[in-house]
Amino acid sequence: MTSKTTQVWLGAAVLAASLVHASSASAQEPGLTDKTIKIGMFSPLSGANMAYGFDVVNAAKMYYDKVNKEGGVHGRTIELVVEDDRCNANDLVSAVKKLVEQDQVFMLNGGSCSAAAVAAKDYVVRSKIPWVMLNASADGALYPPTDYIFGAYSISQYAVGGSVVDFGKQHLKAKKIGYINHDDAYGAWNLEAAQATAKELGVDLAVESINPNITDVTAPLIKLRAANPDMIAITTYAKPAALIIKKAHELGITKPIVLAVTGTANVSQLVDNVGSKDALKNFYVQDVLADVPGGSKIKWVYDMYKENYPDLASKPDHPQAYMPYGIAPAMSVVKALKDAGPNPTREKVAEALRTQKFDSGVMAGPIEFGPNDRAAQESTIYLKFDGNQQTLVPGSFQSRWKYKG
Amino acid sequence: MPDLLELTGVSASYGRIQALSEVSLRVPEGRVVALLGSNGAGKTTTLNTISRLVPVTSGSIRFDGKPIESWASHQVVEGGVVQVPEGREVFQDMSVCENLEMGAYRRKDAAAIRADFERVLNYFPKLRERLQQRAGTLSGGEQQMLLLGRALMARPRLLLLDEPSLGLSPVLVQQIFGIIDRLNKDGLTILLVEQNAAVALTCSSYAYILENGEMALQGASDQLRRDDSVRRTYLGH
Amino acid sequence: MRDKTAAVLPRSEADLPGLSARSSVPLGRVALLALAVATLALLPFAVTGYVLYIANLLLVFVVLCLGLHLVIGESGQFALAHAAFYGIGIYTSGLAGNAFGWPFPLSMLLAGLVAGAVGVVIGAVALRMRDIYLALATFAFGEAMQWVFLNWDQVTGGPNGLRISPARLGAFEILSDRQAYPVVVVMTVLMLLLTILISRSRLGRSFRAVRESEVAAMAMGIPVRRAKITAFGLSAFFAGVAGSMFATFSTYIHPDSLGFQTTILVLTMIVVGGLGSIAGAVGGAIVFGLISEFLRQTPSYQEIIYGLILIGFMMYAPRGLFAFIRDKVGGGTRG
Amino acid sequence: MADHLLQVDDLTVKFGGLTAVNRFDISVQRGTIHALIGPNGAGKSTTFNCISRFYQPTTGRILLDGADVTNMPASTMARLGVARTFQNLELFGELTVFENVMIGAHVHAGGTWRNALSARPAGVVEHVEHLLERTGLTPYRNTSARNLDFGHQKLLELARALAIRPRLLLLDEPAAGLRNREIAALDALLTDLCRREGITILLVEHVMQLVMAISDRVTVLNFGTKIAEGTPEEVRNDPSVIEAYLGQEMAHA
Amino acid sequence: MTLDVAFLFLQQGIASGLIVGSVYALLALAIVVIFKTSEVPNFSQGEMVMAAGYIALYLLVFQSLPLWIVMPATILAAFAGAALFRRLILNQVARANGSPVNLVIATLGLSYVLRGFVRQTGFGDTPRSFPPVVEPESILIGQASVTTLDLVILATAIVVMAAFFWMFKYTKTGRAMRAVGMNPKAARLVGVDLTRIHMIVWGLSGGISAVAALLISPKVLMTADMGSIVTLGFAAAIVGGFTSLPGAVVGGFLIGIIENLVGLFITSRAIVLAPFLAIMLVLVIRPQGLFGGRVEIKKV
Repeated sequence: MTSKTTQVWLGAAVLAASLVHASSASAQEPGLTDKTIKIGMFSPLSGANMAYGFDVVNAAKMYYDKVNKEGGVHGRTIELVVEDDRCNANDLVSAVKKLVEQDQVFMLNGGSCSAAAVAAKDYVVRSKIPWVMLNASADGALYPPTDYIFGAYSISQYAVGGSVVDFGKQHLKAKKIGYINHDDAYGAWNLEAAQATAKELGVDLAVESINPNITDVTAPLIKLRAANPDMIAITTYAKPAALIIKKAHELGITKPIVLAVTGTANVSQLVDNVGSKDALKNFYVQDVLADVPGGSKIKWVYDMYKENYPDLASKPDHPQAYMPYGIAPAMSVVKALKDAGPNPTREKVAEALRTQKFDSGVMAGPIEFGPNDRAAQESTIYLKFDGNQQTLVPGSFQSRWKYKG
Repeated sequence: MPDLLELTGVSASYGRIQALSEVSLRVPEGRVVALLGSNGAGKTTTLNTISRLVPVTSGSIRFDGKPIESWASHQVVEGGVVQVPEGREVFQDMSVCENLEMGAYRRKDAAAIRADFERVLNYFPKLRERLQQRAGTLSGGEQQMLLLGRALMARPRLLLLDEPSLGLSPVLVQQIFGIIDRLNKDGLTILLVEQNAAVALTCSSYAYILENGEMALQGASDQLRRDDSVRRTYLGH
Repeated sequence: MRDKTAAVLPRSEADLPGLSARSSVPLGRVALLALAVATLALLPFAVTGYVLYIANLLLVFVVLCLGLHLVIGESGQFALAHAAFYGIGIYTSGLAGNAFGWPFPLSMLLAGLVAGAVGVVIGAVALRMRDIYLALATFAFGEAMQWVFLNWDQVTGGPNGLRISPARLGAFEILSDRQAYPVVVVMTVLMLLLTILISRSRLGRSFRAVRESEVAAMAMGIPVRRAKITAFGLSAFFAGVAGSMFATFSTYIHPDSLGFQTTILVLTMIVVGGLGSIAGAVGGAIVFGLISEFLRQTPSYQEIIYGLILIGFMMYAPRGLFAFIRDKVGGGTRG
Repeated sequence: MADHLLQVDDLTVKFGGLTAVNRFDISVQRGTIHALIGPNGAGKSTTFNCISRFYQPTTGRILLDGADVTNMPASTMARLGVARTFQNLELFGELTVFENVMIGAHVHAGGTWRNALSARPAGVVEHVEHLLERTGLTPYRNTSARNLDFGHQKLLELARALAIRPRLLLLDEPAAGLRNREIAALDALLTDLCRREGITILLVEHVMQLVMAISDRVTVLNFGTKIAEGTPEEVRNDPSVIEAYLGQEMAHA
Repeated sequence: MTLDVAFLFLQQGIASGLIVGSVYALLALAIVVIFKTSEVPNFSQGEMVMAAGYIALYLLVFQSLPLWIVMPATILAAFAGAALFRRLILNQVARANGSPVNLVIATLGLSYVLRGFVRQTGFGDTPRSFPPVVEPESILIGQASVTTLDLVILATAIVVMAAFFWMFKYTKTGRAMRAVGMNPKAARLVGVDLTRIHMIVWGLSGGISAVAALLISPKVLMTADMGSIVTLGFAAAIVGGFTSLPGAVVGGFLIGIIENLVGLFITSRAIVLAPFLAIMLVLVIRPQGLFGGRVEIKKV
């Protein structure tokens, strides 16, 4: 019967292949040649959450392109392998494993979904591969700090929640804050910091946690109104945020509303969705970019996008709101590769990252890591927004939450 | 007299089970023809192939000279062949009135429908008393009358009657067959499926007996009534 | 539902590879089995850890499919809470390892038993209903369980997810997919054998009897309700074990992956493979799992392609992949 | 008393307002074939379903070998040695002929886990093969039940019921839809089961040829009430029976 | 919680519950009408709502057509799309193997296709809404705060439901639908064309979905995933009995109110859980739902 010979043949081929494989792997640092350096990217490129990652990847890609055009890093061009992680833990892990083991990338630059990204934590640490996240906050993977994982380039969720409370206390003189967050990982992290900050500043928090898919926000708002807070802080995604602001207006709540960066994706659409500028009479948004979207400081990013992706740019909703967040992580990767010298190893790059500090010009604050800190960006600014104009509130506001390891 | 309905060599099957093999029968216009046989002999299947609920594997069905074996069920009804199914196949949660109106589903002649509605209620005065009652709450005999009435509302040329006496008391059976007789006298052609051989043979002019999906016996009804083999089929003599 | 599911099920015993009651087992089937064994055995020597991760995941789905096969395929009960039992399995074995440092074979057993016990309790309530109502009740239970996973912070880590410490046996720790692979394979084979055993046994026959005709089953002395609950419990047990298998190579679990989507994925797998046959359950899991992984490479159109595949299957291969291949290749050799 | 394997006292069944069976009694003597006949809709099947415990009677008592089984669940009846067939065939359609009969043999495989998980419990398979042989189904052993022709399906139901090794066999229209040749074979088989193996049989039947040939005793129901009982000969000549069946006119023909 | 507050919560919970509940009721109606006539729980119902919403959005915002054209056009498009899906796809699935699970999976397939398609257009990312029919002004009813838009939504939903019930009860086609649901065989015997009725039923379900989409998108905002709102329609349908149209409506209002009361009196976190608990409770206590039909004894 032929199947037997086929098996033997198959077995031999398989064995040979695995040997070849093993020898090539041990030669030098994976993903590295004299001319190229291979970087693995992953992010949701499809499905429900593609808005969190698709254009963020595109932004990073165009930045790498620019670096390559300018001669690369120490003479090496950056090669990218991009995988779809579907914003889901199992798929993200399989993307990461494919990049590391199959594509043999030198390092990782990916992740836009926090809960999913945490799933790869142990694997990355065990494999000792430097991993620079994209716009995932993934505080679950950043705390406790590890030697290889770097993230929160847009902002740490802890910073988000804490700073909103700080802003409320310092700028709006609030003694009691109505706080609406999600019942997911994002929500849990920012609430933890908000509570820590509130405790330190002597502020009362009335918390309503809601599901991100909520369709009727009447109940939580009525309860908050009954608690009679001095301001309302919203740390939800854009959709619930719009619903809440609108409903708050309908319910006659006139207290200041502060919307965290998680919900500010598209402020002009927010105005449309809220439906009435009256609802925004006493309204502040938190921001983590160096300027308002499309503002002069970061205009170059949008121009670059139009130049690189003319087809996409002509589609509605593109570039997606989080697009500029892809720049800072790419800068961080390039800088770490530069700092690691002409003969980089994964260890050297991770080393460089651990003490990295630079100003991206895109994000509100500097990108900065420290001995006990793997969250890159913790600064926020606040803008008063009346539906047309955004006016910067002077000063910066900080979370009081500190990792206690 | 021309045949209104003619089945020639009709076979049908459920899955791989042959339900009918090579069944042929003729129903002349204006007559009552009975189709007899014991449980499971294929009587209902025969009606269902005519009503196009069961596909025909071979053979032809002609109605008024036209082949109808490839028609859809609603076309057959529109053509004038209407079945009164066995059992309690009324629209349970509709009123009696609605059930009757459903009978005229394929008709558009509003005035004639109204006239037929009256005609049906004259045939079945019981139904007039219960026009707004839910059909599911009617007694067995009333449901049977409703079924007949519903079929009449379609203005059939050929009525396929499936076991109208099933589960009815003798008085009711007599009533139903009285109505069948009247309908026939009024010019309606009827193919009658029955287990109750006596009544069926009384009110029909010609009869077929099915056994195991095959035509076993046929003949004029009054002849069959005297035939010993019929007696044997029903009493085991 | 007026059309009984039973009507779509292919002949069961003759469909099991190597289990045909006929004495002459077709050569092609032996070859296929040999190829499967060889592939499983040689895989770790041939491929990267990534492929092994995919293999591990697929095998977990194979066991999930076997479990759903027992309740839907064998006993004809439309239960839609599989992801919940899977989740119970993951959390149970994860916690047994994390908190008590149990050796993994023990936590696997525990995971199966806990899930199975919950299954029996839920089954006892839900199986008072049939068809669509059973499906909807179990669906609601599944959603409620996902909420529990998300909100019972002290136990499940809630929205932060749960880090699962490496599975251990004495001093040996499973730290990679390569190390986990043999365990996963052995468990899959064990569960497959258990399924075959159940299916061929009196128990399996009573499940199928209930599926085909409850009244006849009753007349044959089969306590129908108990049979249904047993099938439900076994199915949950399988899902629990699948969860514990997942916990051997995965380091993290988040409630997001334990929703209705996962149940539907498993259901789709067994329907696409061919409802009612073990081969269909196994094949459906592998084929559909691979399709899903390959689709990851074509991000922008994958939802559309995925949807079209489902519709296409239902239009042109309604009895599943294997029946389709058999019809096309075998040219109707079966009588 | 003791020679009555089955005794039904004062059985009444009401569905909603309809009285399907009214104060019905029947006693089936051990080792006999007893037929229950009557025109369509007479209440035979309802009575039958009460005895096999699929319907709950409104009032009345059912005794099996002297023991009250009026409130037994249907699935327990098999264990008590009562097997039944169905009027409209309730086979396990997708399962093979062999499996169908194996399921009938379930009650004899014992309750242990080992037996539950064993594919071929000792002794049972032989018995099943024997039954297949006896009903002439051996050639179709691995065919799905739904792919059999009607006659074989009927036989399969019978074989499946016999696998229970019943004391009392309840047959709901076993001859319906059978060809003459098949009815003759059934006749022989049932007679053999009763005379040689001592299985008591209660059958509901329309095919009089069979009823008259094999029954020891016949009970006639019409409109839910017993109208006659006796030997086949007595019943056949009972005017009320003839009227019920053939109608008034033909009764006098 | 003081008694005053509790009373306020109660009023607001019922008012808001009735308003969202009216939309859930519409969705439940769309689900039940299909289930009643073909015994298929339509898993693509949510995506039908979503797709209709995006058609309206496209016409209104991107083609700048006036509302009085957009509304009928959207409803018509949804009607046609759903009817065609039934005719071209499901008919073939039913012919190939009429098992309900196959039909269900085919509808699941449609849901993926529709979602993928909307994302492909680029509209699916940012939550959007189109201008509401009326400017929402706040009104107090008792102590409960609602808006003019809310009242318009409630009124429209009630009018649509009434029209639907009228059609179901008094028109020939409506009667045929009921007939098919009660007894498909008898329906065929009086000459009902099943294929046509199924198409119309799906079309109607699509049309109702479109109305629901037009009503709710100003309230819940549109994303490619907004179809998940139909889960609440399913919950409403189940609570009502799944085969009962009045049940669907009552179920819708109940779910809306329960959701709000749970949110107000227990915790906002449990809002999403409330419908499922309601389902389980109803099914355990009264398996056929509040308005479900009798459970028939199988004849042997």
